[in-house]
Amino acid sequence: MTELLKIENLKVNFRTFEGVTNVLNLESLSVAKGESFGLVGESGAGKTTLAYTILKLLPIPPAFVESGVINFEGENLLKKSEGEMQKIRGKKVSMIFQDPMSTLNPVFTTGQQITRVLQHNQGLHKAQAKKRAVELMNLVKLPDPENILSKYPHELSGGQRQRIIIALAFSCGAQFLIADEPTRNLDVTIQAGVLQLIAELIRETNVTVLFIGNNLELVSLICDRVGILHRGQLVELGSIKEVAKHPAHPYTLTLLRAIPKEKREKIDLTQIALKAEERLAEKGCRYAGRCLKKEKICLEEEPALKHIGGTHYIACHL
Amino acid sequence: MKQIKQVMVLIAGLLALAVSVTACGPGASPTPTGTGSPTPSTTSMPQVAVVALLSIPVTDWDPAVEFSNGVMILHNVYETLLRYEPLEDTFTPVLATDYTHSDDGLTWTFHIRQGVKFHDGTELNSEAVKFSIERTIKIGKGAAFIWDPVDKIETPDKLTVVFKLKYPAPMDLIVSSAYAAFIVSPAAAQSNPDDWFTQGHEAGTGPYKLESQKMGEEVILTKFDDYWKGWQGKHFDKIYYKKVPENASRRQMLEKGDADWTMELTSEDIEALKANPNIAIEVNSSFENLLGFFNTEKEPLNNKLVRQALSYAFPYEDVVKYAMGGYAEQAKGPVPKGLWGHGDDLFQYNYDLEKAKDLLAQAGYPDGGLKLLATYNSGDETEKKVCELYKSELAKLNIELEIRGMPWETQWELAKATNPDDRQDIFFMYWWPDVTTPYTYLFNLYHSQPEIVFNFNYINDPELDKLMDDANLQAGIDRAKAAQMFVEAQKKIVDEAYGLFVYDKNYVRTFNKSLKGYKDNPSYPHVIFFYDCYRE
Amino acid sequence: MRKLLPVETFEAIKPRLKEFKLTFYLLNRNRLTMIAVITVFLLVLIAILAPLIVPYKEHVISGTNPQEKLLPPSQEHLFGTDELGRDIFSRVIYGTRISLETALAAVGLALLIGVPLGAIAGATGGVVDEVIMRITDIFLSFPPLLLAILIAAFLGPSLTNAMLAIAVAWWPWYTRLIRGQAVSMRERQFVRAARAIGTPHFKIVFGHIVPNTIAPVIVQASMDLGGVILTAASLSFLGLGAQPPTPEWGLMVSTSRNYFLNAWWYSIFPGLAIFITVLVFNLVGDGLREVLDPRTRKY
Amino acid sequence: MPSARVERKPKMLKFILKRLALGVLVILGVVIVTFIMTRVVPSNPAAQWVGPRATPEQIQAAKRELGLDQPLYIQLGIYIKNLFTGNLGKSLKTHQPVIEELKNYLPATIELVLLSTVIAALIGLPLGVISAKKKDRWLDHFSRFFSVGAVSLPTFWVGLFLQLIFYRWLGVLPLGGELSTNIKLFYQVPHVTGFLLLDSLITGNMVIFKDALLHFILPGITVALYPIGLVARMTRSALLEILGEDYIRAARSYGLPESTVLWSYALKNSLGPTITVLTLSIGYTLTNTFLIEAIFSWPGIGSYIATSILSLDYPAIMGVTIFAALAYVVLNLIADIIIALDPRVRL
Repeated sequence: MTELLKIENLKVNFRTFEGVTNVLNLESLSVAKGESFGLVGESGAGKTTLAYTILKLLPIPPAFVESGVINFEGENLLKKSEGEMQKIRGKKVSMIFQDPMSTLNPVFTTGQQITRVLQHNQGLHKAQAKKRAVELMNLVKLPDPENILSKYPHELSGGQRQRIIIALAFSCGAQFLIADEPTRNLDVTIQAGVLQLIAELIRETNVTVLFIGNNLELVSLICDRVGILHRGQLVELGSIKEVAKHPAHPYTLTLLRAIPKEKREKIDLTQIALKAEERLAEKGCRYAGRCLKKEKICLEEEPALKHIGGTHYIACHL
Repeated sequence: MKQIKQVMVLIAGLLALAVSVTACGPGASPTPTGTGSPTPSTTSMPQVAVVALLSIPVTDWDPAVEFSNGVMILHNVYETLLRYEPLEDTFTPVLATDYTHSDDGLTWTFHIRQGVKFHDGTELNSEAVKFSIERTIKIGKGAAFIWDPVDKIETPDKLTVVFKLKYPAPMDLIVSSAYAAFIVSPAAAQSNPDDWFTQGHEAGTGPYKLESQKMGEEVILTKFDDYWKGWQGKHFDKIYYKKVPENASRRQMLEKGDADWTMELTSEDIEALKANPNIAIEVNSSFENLLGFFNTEKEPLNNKLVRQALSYAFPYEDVVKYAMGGYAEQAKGPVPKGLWGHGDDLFQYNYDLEKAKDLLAQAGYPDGGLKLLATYNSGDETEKKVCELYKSELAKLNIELEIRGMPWETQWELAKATNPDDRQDIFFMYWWPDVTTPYTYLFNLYHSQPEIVFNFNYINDPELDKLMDDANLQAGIDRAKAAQMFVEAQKKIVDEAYGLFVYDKNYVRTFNKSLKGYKDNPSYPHVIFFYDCYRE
Repeated sequence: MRKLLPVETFEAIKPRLKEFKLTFYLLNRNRLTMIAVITVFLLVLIAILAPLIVPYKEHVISGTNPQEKLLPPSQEHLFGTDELGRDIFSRVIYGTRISLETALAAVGLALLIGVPLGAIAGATGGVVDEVIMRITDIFLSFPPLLLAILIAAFLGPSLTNAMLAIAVAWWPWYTRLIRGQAVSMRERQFVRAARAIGTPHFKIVFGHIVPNTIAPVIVQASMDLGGVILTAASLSFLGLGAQPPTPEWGLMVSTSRNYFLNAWWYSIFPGLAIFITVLVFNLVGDGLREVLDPRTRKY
Repeated sequence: MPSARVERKPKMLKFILKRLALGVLVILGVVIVTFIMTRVVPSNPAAQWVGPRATPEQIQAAKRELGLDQPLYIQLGIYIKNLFTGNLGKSLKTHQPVIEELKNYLPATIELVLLSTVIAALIGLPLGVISAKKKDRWLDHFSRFFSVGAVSLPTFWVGLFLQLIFYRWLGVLPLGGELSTNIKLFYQVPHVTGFLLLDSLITGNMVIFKDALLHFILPGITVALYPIGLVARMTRSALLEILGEDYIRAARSYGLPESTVLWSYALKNSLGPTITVLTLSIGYTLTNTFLIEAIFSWPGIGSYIATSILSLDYPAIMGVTIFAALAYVVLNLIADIIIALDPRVRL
């Protein structure tokens, strides 16, 4: 297996009024070609930041990359110029965004938006692009493509829009897809359909996926391997089986319990919620503040990822 | 990429246009007038004179109504029976060839010139004269009041007009008035609606007729081929009057040769223009003076001593020197120098702060402590300077002068307020003659009135009234005697210090040296009789 | 043209020290805005200290010195002298005070009219609201400068009247702004509570609603200062504002028109003073708007 | 699902009609407010009508002639009634019907205002885009300084110095007026629409067009300054808002080039507010001409109203005010319609 994406020592910070805050601190993470890798964590954990960092779409300022390497096909994306990135975005790496409501430009019809991307990325003529757009609509199982393509985003439902966004992500044959909680803002009733569509498309196109979610169960439907992200750090990493069946990190345990469907224990939501005022500790484990099992060492030393068997890693002193 | 290109092309095109247009600018646009080159007709260049005016060219095109600077133009389009030459005290016959009057001054007979044509082609006769004057009286606007002495007008024959008067009056001066004495074509007036003139039409006998105009902006006159004096010799073919409200713009136009004649430049501008070899500067006396009026119905200026003190506190020399650039003379009484009835021996207050202090102490204000309000016509730079200089002197007497530049209308209404305490304390105003007689100054400004019009001293002195009225009646009979009587009246006004007699103004004429034949006539303020002018 | 901040902008603005600090921090990000902020403080300082720092104090009140008229800039007269020999530097410096005073007074008065009307309209609703807001609409359909010119002309020219005129042209903006706030405030808990315990309407409006809605209006008003200063200068330029010999900038530019061909310094310094003052106020206003508007606010 | 766009049309019409009705009401309010303002001021229109040095008898006669002896509400009623027939009364000073004077002066001003607005859009828009793109960088500082500066400049002062530089020192541009004297006197100036530049262009009279264009440059720039700044500021702030939107990030993620993102994706979104501001700024520009037309001897409504106000010529003042308010209301309506045409806004 070759590594398509390899991240090393990546540190992304935000400069704010209160000072510099670290939002992403990844020692090492790699995604192999053809693999579907899931990234799970609560909101604010830095999942979307990672996605934007890979595509170099971070708002700078206030964000800035302190250090690190993101190798894609062996080339460091962080060293690429804006022009070079334009050749990568959409064509090699594409992304599905979480909010279908705000991802499409409200003043162009969906058709205009798709054909423009096609014309630019694949050098198609207008007519060709239109034809291809219709095909894409069929691909994402949207009925009556011509009608949909002539509409403005606000005239479509959330599910329809998300399907168009998916179509856009798959439109130019990217080898690497970042799906950022693609079903998060959809009605529960249509979540399944959209998810199924994504899963099918992934299978058909054999694309490498970085799938972001806040729900381990959901992620496990698509992914082979999963990483648990907590406050910018990977706390657990392993195959779906390993992590879902044998969660080792206390945070993962909490996350699993937080899935309402399971209803195994009473959930203490206050434990999950990350308070804005909560400051990162100067040292020690970032989870220590909320960890029910913390010990003295947790407050003093930052744990590193350690191998606990198979492909399973956790970052915990215990 | 496409969009950015489009925008760039657009901007580039715009810039190119601007550059190309400016690049060929100097040749095309500000060419010296009249002498200039690029015109379609190549045979003989029409001679054009350009006048840059301060305000709108003609306020009301009806010659019976116009009572402002529009007469500058109307005097080239219309004519009066006589033209007065005040400096020689003679009359030039215009539409009338000669005239006589009875000894009692009640009957005046004018003989009308033969063969004069109106611009509409009809001929001038005594009926036309009668019609014009009666029309003016009937409309009753503007300066129509000058005809007040007229009882009736008779036309014994086609070329004779007889005025029968209610009381003796100098009809020769009245018919040569700068305002409301124009003769119009009855045919044109009768065959058109009442506001035909006002709408911008004319039917006069003058050397020039109206070619075109943009109301309120500009007027183009062109020569009237059938003018009774004929067109031998050098004359202008067209006159172009244009409103240019900014002083600086008028000066710059004159300097660049874009204007031939302009008015009302500041003394600083005139000083600067002296160095320009292409510009002629002529200083002429005028009948316009600046007067200050004390509110004699209100504390503290109802006190003669205070009024005299304020008269002594006025910096006459500084005002003449710095506000007028020396183009004026301290006034002696209200009737300006050069006009008959001017009192050369009248007492003159001089700038003397010590004396002013003494008088104030006598009046009961040893430490000053007064607060006064002076108003002037806003936008008048000279009046403004006068007020500021005065304020600075009064401050030395511990008198606080508030200065308020007001639009004429509001200033006027303030002066007419029913309660004297609401009115201003000092009112600054220019006066110039309608009919060239001292009575226009004395009657309007110092005579008691049933309603306040221009008597901003609010004096009600029957004795003074009688002095003036008697003098006026005498004017229709014996002008020399009348002049004496007018001086007597002024003595009293000066002694009472009813107001400030600031200065008699000089008209400084600035014009292109190539403009010849121009002669100033103070009875016709700012009028250029273009028939007499030519370019050399 | 003014773009009013959206109402929700101000939900966050509470007069807390931290907010001030945060706002300052955000402003500080833009160097140009920061320079403007410093200049504004400097101008205020000049205005306060004007009587102490002008070299020719008599020239700002009544004194004249015509012998030295229209002298070019020199060591004695940094900005030269005017048509009556007065020191232009002294007059321009003192003019800062006049401009700032006039602008503050005009905006203050506009607030005094606009805020109660808007609060009453918003808090009362119904016919009262309709009537007040339709009147506001009428005043809003005059171009502000035209309205100010008209009123100044009708009241008669003076600095006080110019100030009144500007206030009359400006109040409807504040009425509209505060009404929007008051409407949302009307259904808030504490207002309902106050109403429930029988607090008189008057007291609810001025005791509860006005204090809780005033902050955004004050911010808006401070953004308007630049425009108000320019309007005041324009009125004076037309002869409808300050009266001579008041050292008001617009009046000085207006007068200088007659002399600027011979004395460029007479026009340039008061004109620059207007420009710089209005510019820095506008820059600060722009910066504030950007920082306070949640749509463009970025930490 | 029926197309939403078909549905919008009747709603749009209803919206416009409602706004029109409101506009008429507002104009009526403006008329009443102005009328009352003009009448409570101490002054004497009758005396103005007759002219200076009038006798009391003349003034009395004028009072009757002008209907000033009637009670105020009757005068107002008559005024409003006349208004509907397009009769705005006669100027107290020139005795001309005010409506004729407006017709006489308006074209020059409208031409000046509209053309300056076009210039403002052409310069202000790119300026704002660059500024937003380079936020907090030196190009942004420069552009912001320029655009905020443009709205902070006393236009009357700028006009004076432009004349000084381009007429007096460089001698490349005329001082003022619409046309040169020679052109006025010896050429047949076309009169089709009343707009000089347009007329000379459609009649193909390039000599006059060039001359008119030269005369337009200085007043045009002076008048355009304010809207340039306004458009640039508005474009900048609208773009800043939009550049932070998800769909911009998404567009970039699809690999679209920055120029397309900025000039097409973002700009089209910011066009709504920018055009609105541009439309409304016409109202401001109109009043700005009051200050500068006199400086440039521009034969428009601005210098007319300035002199009318200073001489308290009430019918003229009311005429211009009503026109300005009307223009304002109509422009507002246009701005609202533009916003309503935005596909995002559903009426």
